[in-house]
Amino acid sequence: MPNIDRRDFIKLVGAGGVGVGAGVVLRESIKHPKEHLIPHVLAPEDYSSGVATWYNSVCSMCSAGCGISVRTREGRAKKIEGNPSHAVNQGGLCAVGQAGLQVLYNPDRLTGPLLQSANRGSDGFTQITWEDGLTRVASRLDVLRAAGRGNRIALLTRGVGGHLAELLESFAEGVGTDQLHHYDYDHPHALYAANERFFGKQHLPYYDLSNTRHLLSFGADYLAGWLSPVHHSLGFANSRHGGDNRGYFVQIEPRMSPSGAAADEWVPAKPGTEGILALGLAHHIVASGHYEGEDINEWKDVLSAYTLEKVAEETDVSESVLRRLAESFANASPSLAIGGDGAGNNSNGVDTLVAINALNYLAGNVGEVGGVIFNPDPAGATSHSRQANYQTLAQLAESARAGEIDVLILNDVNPVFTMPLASEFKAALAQIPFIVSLSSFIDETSALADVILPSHTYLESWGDAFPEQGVGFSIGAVSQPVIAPLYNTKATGDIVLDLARRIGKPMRWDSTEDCIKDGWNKIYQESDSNTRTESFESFWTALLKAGVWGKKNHLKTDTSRPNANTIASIGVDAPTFSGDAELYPFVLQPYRSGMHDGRAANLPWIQELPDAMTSVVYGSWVEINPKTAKDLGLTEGDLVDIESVEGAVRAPILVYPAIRPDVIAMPIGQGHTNYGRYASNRGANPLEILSPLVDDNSGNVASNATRVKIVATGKHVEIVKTGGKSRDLGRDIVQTTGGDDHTAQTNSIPITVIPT
Amino acid sequence: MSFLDRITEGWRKNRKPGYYEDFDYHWAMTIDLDQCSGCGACVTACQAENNLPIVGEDAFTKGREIKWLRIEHYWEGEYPDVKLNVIPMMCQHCDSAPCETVCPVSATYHNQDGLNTQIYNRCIGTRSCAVYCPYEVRYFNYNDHTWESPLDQQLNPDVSVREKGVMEKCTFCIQRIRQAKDNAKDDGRRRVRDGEVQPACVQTCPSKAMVFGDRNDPQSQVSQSLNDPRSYKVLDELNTNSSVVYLKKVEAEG
Amino acid sequence: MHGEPNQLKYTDIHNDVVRSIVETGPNYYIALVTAFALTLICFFFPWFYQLYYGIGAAGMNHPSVWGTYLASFIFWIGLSHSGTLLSCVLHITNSSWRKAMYRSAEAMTLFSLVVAAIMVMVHVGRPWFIHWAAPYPNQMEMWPNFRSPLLFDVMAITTYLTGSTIFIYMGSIPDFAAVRDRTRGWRNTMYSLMSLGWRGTDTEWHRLHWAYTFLAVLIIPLAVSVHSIVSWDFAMSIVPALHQTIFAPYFVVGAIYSGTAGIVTVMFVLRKFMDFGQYITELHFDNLGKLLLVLSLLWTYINVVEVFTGFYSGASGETEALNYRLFGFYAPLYWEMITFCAIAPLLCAFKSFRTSFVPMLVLSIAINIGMYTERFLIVATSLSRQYLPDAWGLYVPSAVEISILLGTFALFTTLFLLFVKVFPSVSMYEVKETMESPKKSPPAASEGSPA
Amino acid sequence: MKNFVVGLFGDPESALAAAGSIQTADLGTPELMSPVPMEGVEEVLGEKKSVIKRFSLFGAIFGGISGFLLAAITAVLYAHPTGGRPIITFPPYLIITYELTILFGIVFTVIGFFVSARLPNGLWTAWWKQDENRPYVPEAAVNKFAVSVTCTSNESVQQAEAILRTAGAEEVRDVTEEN
Repeated sequence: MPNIDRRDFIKLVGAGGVGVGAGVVLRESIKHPKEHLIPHVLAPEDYSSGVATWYNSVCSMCSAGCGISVRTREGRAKKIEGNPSHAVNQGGLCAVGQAGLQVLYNPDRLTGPLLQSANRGSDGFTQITWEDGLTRVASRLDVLRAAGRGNRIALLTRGVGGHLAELLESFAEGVGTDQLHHYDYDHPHALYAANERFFGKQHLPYYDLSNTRHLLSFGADYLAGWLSPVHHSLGFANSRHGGDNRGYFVQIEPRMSPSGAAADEWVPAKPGTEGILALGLAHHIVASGHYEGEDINEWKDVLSAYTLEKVAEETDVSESVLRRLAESFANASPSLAIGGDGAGNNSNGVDTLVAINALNYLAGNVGEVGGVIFNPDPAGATSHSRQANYQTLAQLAESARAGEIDVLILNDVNPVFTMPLASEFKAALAQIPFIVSLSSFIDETSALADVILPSHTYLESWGDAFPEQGVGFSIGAVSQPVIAPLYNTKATGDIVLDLARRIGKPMRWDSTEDCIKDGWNKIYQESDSNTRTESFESFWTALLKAGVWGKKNHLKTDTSRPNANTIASIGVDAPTFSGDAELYPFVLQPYRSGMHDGRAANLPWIQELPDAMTSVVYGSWVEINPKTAKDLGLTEGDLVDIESVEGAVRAPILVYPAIRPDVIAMPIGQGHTNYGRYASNRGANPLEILSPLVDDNSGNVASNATRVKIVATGKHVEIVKTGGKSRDLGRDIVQTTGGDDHTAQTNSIPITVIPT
Repeated sequence: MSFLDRITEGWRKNRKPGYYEDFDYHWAMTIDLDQCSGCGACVTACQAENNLPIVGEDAFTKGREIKWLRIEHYWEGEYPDVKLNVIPMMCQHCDSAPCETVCPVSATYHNQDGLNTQIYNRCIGTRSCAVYCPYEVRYFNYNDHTWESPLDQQLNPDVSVREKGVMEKCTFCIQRIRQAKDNAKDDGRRRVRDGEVQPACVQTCPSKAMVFGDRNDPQSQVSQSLNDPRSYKVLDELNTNSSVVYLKKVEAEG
Repeated sequence: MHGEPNQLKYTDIHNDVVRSIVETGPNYYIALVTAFALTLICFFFPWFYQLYYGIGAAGMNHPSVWGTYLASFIFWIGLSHSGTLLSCVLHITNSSWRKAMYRSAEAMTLFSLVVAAIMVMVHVGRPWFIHWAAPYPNQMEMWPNFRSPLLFDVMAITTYLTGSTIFIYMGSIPDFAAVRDRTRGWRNTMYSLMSLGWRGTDTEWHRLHWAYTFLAVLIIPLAVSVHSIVSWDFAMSIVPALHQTIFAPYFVVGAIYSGTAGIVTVMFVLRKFMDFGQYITELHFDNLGKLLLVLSLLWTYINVVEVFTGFYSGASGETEALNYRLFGFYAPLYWEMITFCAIAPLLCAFKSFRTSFVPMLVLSIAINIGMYTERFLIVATSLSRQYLPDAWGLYVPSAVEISILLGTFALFTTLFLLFVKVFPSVSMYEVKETMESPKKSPPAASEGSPA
Repeated sequence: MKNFVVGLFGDPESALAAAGSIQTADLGTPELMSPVPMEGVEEVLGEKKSVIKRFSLFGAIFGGISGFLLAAITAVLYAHPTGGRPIITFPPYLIITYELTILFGIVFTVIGFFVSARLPNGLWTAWWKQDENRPYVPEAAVNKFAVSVTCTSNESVQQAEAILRTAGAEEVRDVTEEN
């Protein structure tokens, strides 16, 4: 009977549907058999939370060397916080520092030694034992060393400071090579060169933002990436509200950075003309009688060409602004001028930074509180003398191509990602017969390795750090393991020590810890015997507990003057750019956003952290001026090719209100091809298309000197960002008050630099 | 006391709106916008402390990120006279919170510390609190979130992980407040000292723009900061009576 | 097969109505199976998926945390309004033209409410705990928050559902009794149970009349309160363009408006497919058309007031929200709504339009599309443009949401199809009442003659 | 012995007239059964009063008071401060009061209807079956108007039958109770 069939059908379908629904509801309702209706938000009275153990250590996410306190529970690190007693960060910590935990717990971390059993660059890695891996590497090294061809071994490591640097030196010496290079993309080569030329010092001075009353920042994103951002943030805040009158901050850069946003004034000078602008200000200071030194005539001579009129024309900053800046800079005491990547990574980078030093000198800021203060020599080794600039790496690549390198040892360094494609660095690596990587992750460079001996993360291993940019006196801190190693990995130092033993050149330490302790023993011995603790052991314990060590050895005010030759050498040429201005109308500024140099791109918290200026997450973008966008008929999300002479990258347009119309900017950090699940195949890497235009004075690539053109692809993508409409439409959400009636500073919370 | 007296007394007491002054603590926060650089360290610190999920790119595309604390950006003017104002925005712990009244199941209410609490496992997910909140700081779990092993080992054991269908928001790191109270009790102190408890965002702020403390204590840093002439509340015209107070950004002339 | 209405006899009505219950053709089964299958496929399966995955299956986001589910909820609550409310008003005002259609109208109320209640379950994040919103003693130290507009809703809808159920049932008791005598088997048992032994005595009629009148008196303010309370879910918030004093009357008028249009649709369907052409006549469409015209003018008036006062205020939030509604992303929907709900119903000014069945059907459907759009716009445009511009968002419904929205219509149809086989879908005794009662006549023509 | 004499009429006027005659003839108040409410019954058989309105009023008052107390007392018992409002807040609780007023008003109206109309029929026995004490003619639900007279003797049966026939009954039925 057809009716029955229909009914049966209805019944069956109905029963099935109801059954599924009931099942889902049932599953959900019984999933938590104990639905305590008062959770931890209001914990029951008899509940007591577990007790955490805190370890003080050092952050290794960048080279600033902030002190950290790591909270651990049940043997697992749970949270990283700034160490309040560390003079560099005083309890503060940046987002990348917070995300250090995800280096430790990253799902893409290597869990044991790997051997490339297929073609290089493929996924053909197989698990091997440490014994196997170390033997393979040691045998290679041994052969070369024994044959006296140790120089065919190259070591390329990330910037390692402190006593680990000594350990690596010792290893290099043991195998008989001088090819030991530290490489950090963001190492300020130009700044070192400029300071050496002007001040005659190979170390970074301490820029005392904290006490300055007037800051001129030439392309230095001091709050977000330059040298020691957390310390600068403290200084920035303190200068604004810690003292009697509020510091005035001026940011001179073609694309507004977070520091530009925080500044009181943003001056979009033409890219590469920062030095000319500085000399213009210097000219005005000297010409208007603010400088009264004995060498005033020499200065007048050298600055005569930089009249405000000419400078205004060259920099695209009006004369009145220049005059005002010069006057307020000269009148404010103390004042400070700093020059960062935006100014230094140009074809005239070193000259520019020298000009900025000159400005500081003329305004009387050198050696003054609130100005440029020279650090005492660091207590431990620093890496600058070994830091590889672009030219060094290009040479290494050249040697590799020439077949002069047999073994390359990589330590947590990713030059394949940060070197421009034009350097053909990756292709050069292919010529090296044997590559070992000590990285914790497979990145673009490690992927080319034959053997990967994964090292501990910084939270599992020993180390120490003596912050290069300093705080005006000697400080250092020990990095200690806060949890037992998660995986079958070894500390970098231990791997090196082991290799040294295997090639018959054992070093004088048994372990990394031993090496660090040995180094600190020396510091202990050199310290004042009247004030120091009874024994090294008690000193060591106290050091680990505090996480930081410091010595109040402020240098006396430096009164030395630059000699006549130095003064005579001052002068900034107009910047040169690669690419024809007609064909390539825009200057590309790759800038460091939250991802550091790209090494933080595999941390999901960082990927999900909205960009400080644009609130974009998970991807790359091209910032262009609204007017430019209108002229080109581009809107947000239009996919474009950014083409330079060297190549092209593809990214969506983001209309950015605060960038010069002749400049486009792209963040560095995305565009990884092989860096784990969170970073791979996401966004674009603007470093790829940079021209290898080198500033000969620093030997580094002028990364802001590549001209590009924008080629619309006609495609459109949605830029993933968290913000809605970034205009407050008169709703007074962020309220401001005039400069005159800010009687507030007395009520603000004073920030003190804690001398330890 | 007669029965009638008891009723009248209870009536009077419960008809009184301003009972918040009686609270043991009255936690409050000030954020100095002149010191804030919008770096986002607080955002990540919050994510680390409070087990905020890693939602993935797709969720961001759909606008379903969960950030108890976010940085809002407001541009002002056009190039070249352009400015960016940033403001960290999190639950304002309003004393007259619109979100609290609307919850049909009392999953959000004011606790004895003057905090606006969200009780996750009482929440049935009507999302009306998020509609009623003018600050848009309530975040909804549109699906269950997972942590790829071993990222889950980082999870803070003092904070519960929220399931799908539940609203969540900033708690002023209530677990830290709890811990501080326990510590105070263990030390035989009656009250938590000023500065003894800091939410993760305040703790990590590189420019120390945030101050947290007890408003009931007139000596506390936060009380002094609240008296700052620059202090203002966002959307104060809505009478939410918020516990997060901002200090105006100073626009200085060069 | 039948003559003009005025030639109808009591027995004809009786036969027609009973026939509509007991005689079931294959078309009915096809319709029922289709409707039920669509309910399962479009409504229940997507919903089950959503239960499994989370509300993320829908398109909602931050800050647009409310979406089509809530719009559907308001829509169905609104649709419910004309049935019982209209029936009550017309009952009290003794409008006899109500009588042929009120039963179906009340059924519409009932099923719309049921669908609306289910939409609440679909809307919330954890429907398996929805009973926590009910005040029942428990050991979990839990009690609902009576200060919440949402709890007002719970109370109001519960009351309304109870009241409407009782109202439709009370009115049907005499008809159950009449059907009882004509059926056999399980139907007889069922109708015996439901008719409560009704005999149709003068006392029973008297009591029924009074009870029914009291119910009507109670339900009118209830119905008004229900939609006012629904509007307060929005108006009690401080969201720009939602925090409006006019919202309660706006919602009530909108509800009656959409409900009346819904009645027109249902009337048309009943007339067409249940052969009730003799009872549901041009008169009904004419009257409903007039009602629609009045309501559309009221509705338009309120809309104009809302826009006018909003723009006059000059407050950034208010103007921005209105601007967005009128000219923003959702603007096409807004103007579609204005066309369907404010302009098209003006056609009802013409009697020839009001008395044409198909155009009225088209209009009624257009009005309800417009009214759904209105509810959607209230949710979507306001929530995505709140106080903090940097938290603005955009909300587009997902496939699951659209499917569930369509599924609700299938669910409603299924319920209605079941209803017509259980309830006499035209009130027999009241239709009889509207007719000339049989006149005293010679025995040869004892069954009464036309007037 | 109890007999019910039921006369079936084709039109309401005849039935009403018959009912009036029955009452005049002192045969007790007859019961009318009809498919529609009949007009003019009260003029013929006397005014009817129902208690329903009292039920409604009581229900509404009871509902109102219990509504407010439900909200207020439980709020004091589970004191959850929300939104800076007092624990006992008038505006919201008035809405609860209002809704419960109507809810209980409705429920009590229904109860009042059942009580006063003596429904369900035969509440304490098998109430869905026809009560033998109450005569019923199915035609009265369709198109006939019935007048039912309760008779206690044979004379009254005959008298009633006569009156009904005179009044124009199409059919007169004698329904006799068993006991």
